[in-house]
Amino acid sequence: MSQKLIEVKNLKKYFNTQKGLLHAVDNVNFYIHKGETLGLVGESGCGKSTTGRVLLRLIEATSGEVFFEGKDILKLNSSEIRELRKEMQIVFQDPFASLNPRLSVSEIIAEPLIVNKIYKNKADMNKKVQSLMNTVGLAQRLINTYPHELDGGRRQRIGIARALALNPKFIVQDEPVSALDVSIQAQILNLMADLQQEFDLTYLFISHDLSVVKHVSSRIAVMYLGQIIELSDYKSIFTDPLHPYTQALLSAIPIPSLDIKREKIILQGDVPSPINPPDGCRFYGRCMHRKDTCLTKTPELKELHPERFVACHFVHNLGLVK
Amino acid sequence: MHKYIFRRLLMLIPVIIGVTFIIFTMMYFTPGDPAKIMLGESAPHTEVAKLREELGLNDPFFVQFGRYVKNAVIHQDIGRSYATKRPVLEMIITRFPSTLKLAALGVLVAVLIGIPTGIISATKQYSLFDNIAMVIALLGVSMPNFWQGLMGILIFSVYLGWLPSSGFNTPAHWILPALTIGTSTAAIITRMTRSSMLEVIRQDYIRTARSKGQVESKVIIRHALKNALIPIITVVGLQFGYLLGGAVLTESIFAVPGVGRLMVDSIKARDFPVVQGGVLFIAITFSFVNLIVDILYAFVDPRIRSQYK
Amino acid sequence: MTDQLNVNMSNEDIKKKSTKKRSQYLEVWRRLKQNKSAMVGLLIIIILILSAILAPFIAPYGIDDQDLLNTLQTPSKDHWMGTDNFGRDIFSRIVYGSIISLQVGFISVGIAMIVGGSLGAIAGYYGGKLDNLIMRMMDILLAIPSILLAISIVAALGHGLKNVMIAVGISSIPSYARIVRASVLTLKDQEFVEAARAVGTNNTRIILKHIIPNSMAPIIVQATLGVAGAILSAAGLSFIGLGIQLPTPEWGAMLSSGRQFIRDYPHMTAFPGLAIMITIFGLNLLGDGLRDALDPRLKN
Amino acid sequence: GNNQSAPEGDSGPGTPTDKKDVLIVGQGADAVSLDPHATNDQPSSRISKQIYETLVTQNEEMELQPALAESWEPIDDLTFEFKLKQGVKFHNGEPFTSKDVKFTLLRGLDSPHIGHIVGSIDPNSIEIIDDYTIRISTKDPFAPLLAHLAHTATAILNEKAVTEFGDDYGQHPVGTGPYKFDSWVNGDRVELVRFDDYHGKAPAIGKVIFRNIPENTNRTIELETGGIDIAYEIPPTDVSRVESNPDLVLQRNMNLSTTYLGFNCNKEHFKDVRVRQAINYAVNMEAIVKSVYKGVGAPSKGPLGPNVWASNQNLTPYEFNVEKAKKLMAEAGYADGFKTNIWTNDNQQRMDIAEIVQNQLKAINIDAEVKVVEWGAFLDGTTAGEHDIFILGWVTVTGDPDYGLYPLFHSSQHGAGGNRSFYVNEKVDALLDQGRTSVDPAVREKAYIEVQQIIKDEAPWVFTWSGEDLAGVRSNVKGFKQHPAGHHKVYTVYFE
Amino acid sequence: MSEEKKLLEIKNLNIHYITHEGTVKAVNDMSLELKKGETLGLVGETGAGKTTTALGVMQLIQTPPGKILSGEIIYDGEDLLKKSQTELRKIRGNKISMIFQDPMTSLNPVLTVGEQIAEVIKLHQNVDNSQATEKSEKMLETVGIPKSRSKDYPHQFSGGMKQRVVIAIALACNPKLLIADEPTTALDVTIQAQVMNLMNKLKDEFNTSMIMITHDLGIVAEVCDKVAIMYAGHVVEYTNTKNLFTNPKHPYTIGLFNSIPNIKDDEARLKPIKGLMPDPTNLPLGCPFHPRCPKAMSICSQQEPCRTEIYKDHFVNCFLYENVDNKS
Ligand SMILES: Nc1ncnc2c1ncn2[C@@H]1O[C@H](COP(=O)(O)OP(=O)(O)OP(=O)(O)O)[C@@H](O)[C@H]1O
Ligand SMILES: Nc1ncnc2c1ncn2[C@@H]1O[C@H](COP(=O)(O)OP(=O)(O)OP(=O)(O)O)[C@@H](O)[C@H]1O
Ligand SMILES: [Mg+2]
Ligand SMILES: [Mg+2]
Repeated sequence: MSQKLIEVKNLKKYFNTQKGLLHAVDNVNFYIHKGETLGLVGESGCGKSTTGRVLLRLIEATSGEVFFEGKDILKLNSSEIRELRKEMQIVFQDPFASLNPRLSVSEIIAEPLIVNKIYKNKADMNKKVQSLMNTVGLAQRLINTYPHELDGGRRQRIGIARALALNPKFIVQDEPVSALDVSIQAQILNLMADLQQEFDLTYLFISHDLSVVKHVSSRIAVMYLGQIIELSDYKSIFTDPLHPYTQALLSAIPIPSLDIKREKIILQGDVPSPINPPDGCRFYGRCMHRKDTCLTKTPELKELHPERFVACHFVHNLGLVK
Repeated sequence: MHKYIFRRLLMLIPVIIGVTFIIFTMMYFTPGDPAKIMLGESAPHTEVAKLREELGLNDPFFVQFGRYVKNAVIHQDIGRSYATKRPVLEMIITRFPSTLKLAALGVLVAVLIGIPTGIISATKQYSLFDNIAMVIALLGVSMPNFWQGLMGILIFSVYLGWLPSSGFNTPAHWILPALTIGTSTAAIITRMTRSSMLEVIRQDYIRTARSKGQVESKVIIRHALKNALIPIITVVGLQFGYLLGGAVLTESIFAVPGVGRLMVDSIKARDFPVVQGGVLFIAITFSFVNLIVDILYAFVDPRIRSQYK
Repeated sequence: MTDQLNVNMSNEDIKKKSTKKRSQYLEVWRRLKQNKSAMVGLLIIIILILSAILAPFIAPYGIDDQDLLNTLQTPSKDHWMGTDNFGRDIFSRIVYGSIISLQVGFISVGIAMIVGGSLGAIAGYYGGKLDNLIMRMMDILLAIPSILLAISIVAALGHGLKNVMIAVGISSIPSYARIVRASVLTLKDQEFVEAARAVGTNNTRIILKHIIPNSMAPIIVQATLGVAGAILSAAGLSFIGLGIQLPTPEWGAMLSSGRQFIRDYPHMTAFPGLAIMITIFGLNLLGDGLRDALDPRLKN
Repeated sequence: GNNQSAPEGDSGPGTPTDKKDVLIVGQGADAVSLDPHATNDQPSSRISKQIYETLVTQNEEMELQPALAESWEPIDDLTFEFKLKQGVKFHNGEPFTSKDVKFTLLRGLDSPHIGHIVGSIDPNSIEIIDDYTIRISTKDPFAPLLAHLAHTATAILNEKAVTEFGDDYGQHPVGTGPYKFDSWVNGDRVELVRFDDYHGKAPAIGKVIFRNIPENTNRTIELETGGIDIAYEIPPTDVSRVESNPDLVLQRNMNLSTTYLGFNCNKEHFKDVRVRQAINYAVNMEAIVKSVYKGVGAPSKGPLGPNVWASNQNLTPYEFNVEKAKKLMAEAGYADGFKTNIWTNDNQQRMDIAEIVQNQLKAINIDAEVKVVEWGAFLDGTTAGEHDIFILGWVTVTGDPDYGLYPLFHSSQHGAGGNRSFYVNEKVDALLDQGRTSVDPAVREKAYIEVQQIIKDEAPWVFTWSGEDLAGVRSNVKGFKQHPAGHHKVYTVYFE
Repeated sequence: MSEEKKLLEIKNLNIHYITHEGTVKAVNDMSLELKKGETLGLVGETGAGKTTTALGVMQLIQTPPGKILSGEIIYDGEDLLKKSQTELRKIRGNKISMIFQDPMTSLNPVLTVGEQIAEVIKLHQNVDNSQATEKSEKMLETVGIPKSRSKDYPHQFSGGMKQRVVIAIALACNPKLLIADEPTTALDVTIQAQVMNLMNKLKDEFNTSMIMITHDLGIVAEVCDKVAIMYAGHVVEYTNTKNLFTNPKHPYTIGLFNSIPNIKDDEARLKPIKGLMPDPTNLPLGCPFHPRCPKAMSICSQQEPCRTEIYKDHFVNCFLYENVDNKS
């Protein structure tokens, strides 16, 4: 468990927009152990997907380093990236938008095999497609159907089969279940857990649904406005959140149970714009513990205990840490 | 907003340069010698050569182009017509009012017919009115303009004697050409209005308006129409822009002294300076119309307004 | 391991679906079939195409059977649409003319679609400077009056079907470039394109296999309407004397040569005019129907 | 300035007019320039004719008459002396003197546009004797000089006005004619008003408007509806309509124009006179003219129109005889015909002719492709001799056979000069030279009659059509008479 | 349940969408009731018919393709289905208001938020323009937006603020009944908490009854007094919130609870409901849930179960309970 498959250092991704420089990912550091699932949660637009995409070099980082099995993949040239694609894959949020509506199920799953010229003959390839469909629980009969004829759960299975086609070691799961109904969501989550076991996969699991993230992850990173503000094993985040934002986030989740009556932390205000964000703590405007220092000094993500990271100036002072 | 307009105008420069160069090249390499055309079938070689010399047509391509650009930039002079010897700018400017009037009236007619028809068609989708309106609109698009114009003259000038058949100097003269242009443009506008309205009335905020208890007519006018206006403005602008380039066929049928006919005549006569100036003028008016359309967008849609700042 | 149960579940459901239509195009076709006016349009076009193909069997006379003794006859049993100023049978010429007009329409649209479409796809997909360059070029092309373009082409290459098609085709390149570019712009940020890139697909394949097929809807619509426009443009060119080679029975040319007789022998313009109108009417009906059928939002 | 005129006759039908003092003339194109030296197009000349005067003039019967020159006499083979009319004023108030004549001719000689009209004059020999006497010499003997001086292109300008307006003179014409220029709405109309100091008979109508109505059908309609008083160039299809309308009068006059089908004698097939003759036999020109021109004008009998002086109307035409044609083709070795092309510009009648000729040539196995070529390219191509057969027209404006034959058949005029059939015949050249240089009308006439016979026999052309001018006139318009050269006087017109 | 005055009573409501693809039976034989001040949760997965029910009450079903086939919607003693459009317009936005699912698209992008709130006030209250503007500004402040922003356009607001504007519109005329169609689904958790908090406050303040449509059982637990669970157009279980959470009865309801990852305890695997939602145009015969039901019996595929009251105020549509004695 201790071997780091991915290590991200000072990763930045800024977008040039009409209104200014958008700090989508701003100095992010984390690593993922081989075989584990790192959950990444945060509110809409905080930079989760961007992080995932930069990791796969689907978009180019502004600066920083991403090590995959020890080599910095941000320095690879385009043919090396192509090789990398076999190792790292992604499953997208929207099972409808992520499948080309003009291609049939088998064509979609075969695409990675074709473009990477994995098989010389068609029969072998078809066999592989069939076995992939079996793996993700898609009936053979669907081989010639088109995405729009299928429901969301099956579509997401196609996306997963496509990601598995090249036998990757690492898969970014970008909100793979948030478009699905709860009953289907559970099916897909179970499938992904099974695949992880079977193929020894490592996941970066992106979601804004904390209960889902908690269910699948070994460790969880909480993002706010382009930065990771807390990172820890899944238990401590829930039992013992340190960052004021994490606390608010957790308290805000509606829990489907009548027993637990919690005091909710209702934050004031909205998530500020990521365009030219001010110095200092980005949570400042909504934080109930804010102090003047927070306005000027950006808190670093510090390792309080082993594997327990938080970015807040006042974790100790607030008595938040036991 | 000012900045935005300024930036847009700045973007005109490469287009103008490109247009100038391309037209120049095209005219240069298109067969047909302006001197020969001007002198006609009876001109002796010597005279043709003399005229070519006079017009500077014997110079190499880049010398001619350079001279043109130099005069245009330094002396703000885009030359004189080979044929009439008039300043090109003056020729275009005297022709422009008719073209502008024709375009504006045509578009006005089109808008007055097209938008209400489109709205009713959309709100009563698949009704009898909708079907009839669509058939008429389609016929409007399908009818060749010049045919429609000739028919109009025959009916309204010759048989009924209500309207003059050609010329463009009194309001009575404007009616037929404006209708000719207007009806075919109306068809396009009707169709655009209809599909744009259809799209808008399916939007959630229309449902919101209804859920407030708003009456249907107000839902359509106040909530739907303004949102549907953007694509409508776009086609209106586009059509207006095209028409400002001169509706050649309509102009020649109704003997309207417009830019379109000037262009065709000049092209046929290889009157390079006029063609060159005319195309530039058209390109610039077109860009201005586009700019106005974009500014109108901003008036209609606050989202676009905020982008221009 | 996985929830095999799901797979077996609602089998009937899937069977029903998979025995149903396979591709989206069939789906579109099904929707189109329900649109009566589109079907009328399609029928018109089919009849035209058939009459174009079968012209030698349908037309009672040849295209250039002159009879200077029987000029300008009004419609009769022998000449359903009368004869023209050379005594030729107008009906036969219209039947033969459908080949020409359809050819003008389809080929010039084809030219515009291929050239404009490729330019638009490249501009939209690669963006940046290339996009700017291509689109400014399109602006310039748009600024050049199509008549100038036509005259230049006709003057340089001569009169004739081919050159009219080139002229009309070139002048409508910008509109295709714009449409394709717009739809490529929306498509290229779609997740399925990103997914293709994620599995290592190169740009050419992405454009050809993933983007172009998905941007067909607006192109098809524009093309059907464009065919109509092209036929009208060609007719307009004939009107200012830049038409097709004589004695080719192009409808626009027939219309414009009948113009001098419009007061005494309106049948000479009425029939070709009507032919143009019906064709364009049909194409527009079809185009509108396709627009509705291809746009899932308008479906209900 | 067009606003005040609008209610007077231009606002469409139904406008009451008490006393009509505006004459509106519709023609098919706008004038290009009213500087006679800057252009040579018919619409411009038609307007210039009312503004300017020439030294001599030709009446509607093509007889020479005094105009600004009261009298003239030949001094020698090369020189004429003109006595000028006194007390003539230009529109700008300047008096007319021989200085203006010299200035005008020199300026004209400089202009490429009218070289073919004034080219024969020797610029160094224009001699001012006194204010009202001037001598003009040609470089070589040039018999048709007087006819050329009657051409509107030699209208007399005023030096002061020309220098004053410079490049813009074309829009500010100043002449000595009965009407002076008032305003010009480009592309639409030119307006003229009566010149009160005119030295001749003052015109009856105060204002003349020349309107540009490009569509033929429309001109007739405008005439019918009263929008215009005179319509030039009534199309053949409207002849009966105008004739049968009691409000209108159709004036028909043969003019000086001819339309012809020419062979490019440089081309393989057409080097052989038998082929040219065969085509002459194979084409039923009679029928073509009837079908295309609907009885307007007449089939041509020879290269010159009937009202050109010394026109040979006694040539026996080639009859329509396909058998004979076939025989000639066979003799020439083309029994199986050949492929060729017919060039025409986009003039409707010429295209029609081409279409029928193409059809008729099938009978002798000639497969002709009709090439409708845009005017500019047509001139280029035919100058360069790219064509096989072509259709074109010619107007012998001066009414002198020299003008109607020399450019078209003299071997020095190949290509641009007018001889687009690239016809060469030494005998013809010699006779044409003789006709041009001899001052004896009898000698000239004989030469021209002979030339026409040779041309007919050698058949570089298929003679096609002699033109006729059709003007529609509202019946209250009197005093209008068409001029064979096309520039009709309107200052003699009055309303009844 | 019947002692207090009922504000709304839906009886045997059937709504279908008739399309080219087939007929969607979106709402089938639905009966529900709501008392003053009460909040009813309407829970179900996508396509269960929640929005259709709400639009049915508002009489805003798009026709065609939608059609209310039969049933009664009794509001304040009067059947809405029998009312004319003019009468309905007086009720809509005034006595019954609706908050739509997606705040991003529910506001008209070209009108200022102030105008949009003022519109509903002008429609139902006898006020002039300036009073309406004043009231709309007050309403904005009530939902926590400074009144200075009333001249702004929707695109200038964040998602949470837009939803608050929508709430302001809905509450502007103190409606007696508020229908909230997944009012927070499009929002982030922390923002959702803000909005829910606000809604609860306002509901208490105005003493409004509410139908809360959601697929989130967590929200139900927080705000609802009673709940109707919908599946494929049918209400399958209908009871108060306490019963639902402590003693769910219908196999679908139970399956739903099992599918949700539990934030409290760890579990290795979820226990999803097998299979998928049926094709809405082609619902299975019998109980619509039977193909997915782990306890399906042969009767389930033949007959539709009736509503059975297994305890007081606890209704289930399932054959498992049909023969159980009501009292037990
Ligand atoms: N291509 C782009 N150009 C400009 N800005 C972008 C681009 N992609 C993303 N952004 C911006 O970057 C920020 C982070 O976006 P990202 O998609 O990573 O967020 P996210 O956490 O995945 O949000 P969500 O939960 O909504 O998916 C957002 O503000 C977004 O608007
Ligand atoms: N305008 C319509 N035309 C045709 N079918 C419709 C229409 N609106 C809804 N439906 C169908 O009616 C059924 C119920 O839809 P409804 O919108 O009420 O579901 P819902 O429970 O609100 O779902 P969601 O959670 O997705 O909002 C669905 O099968 C839907 O496809
Ligand atoms: Mg995301
Ligand atoms: Mg819904």
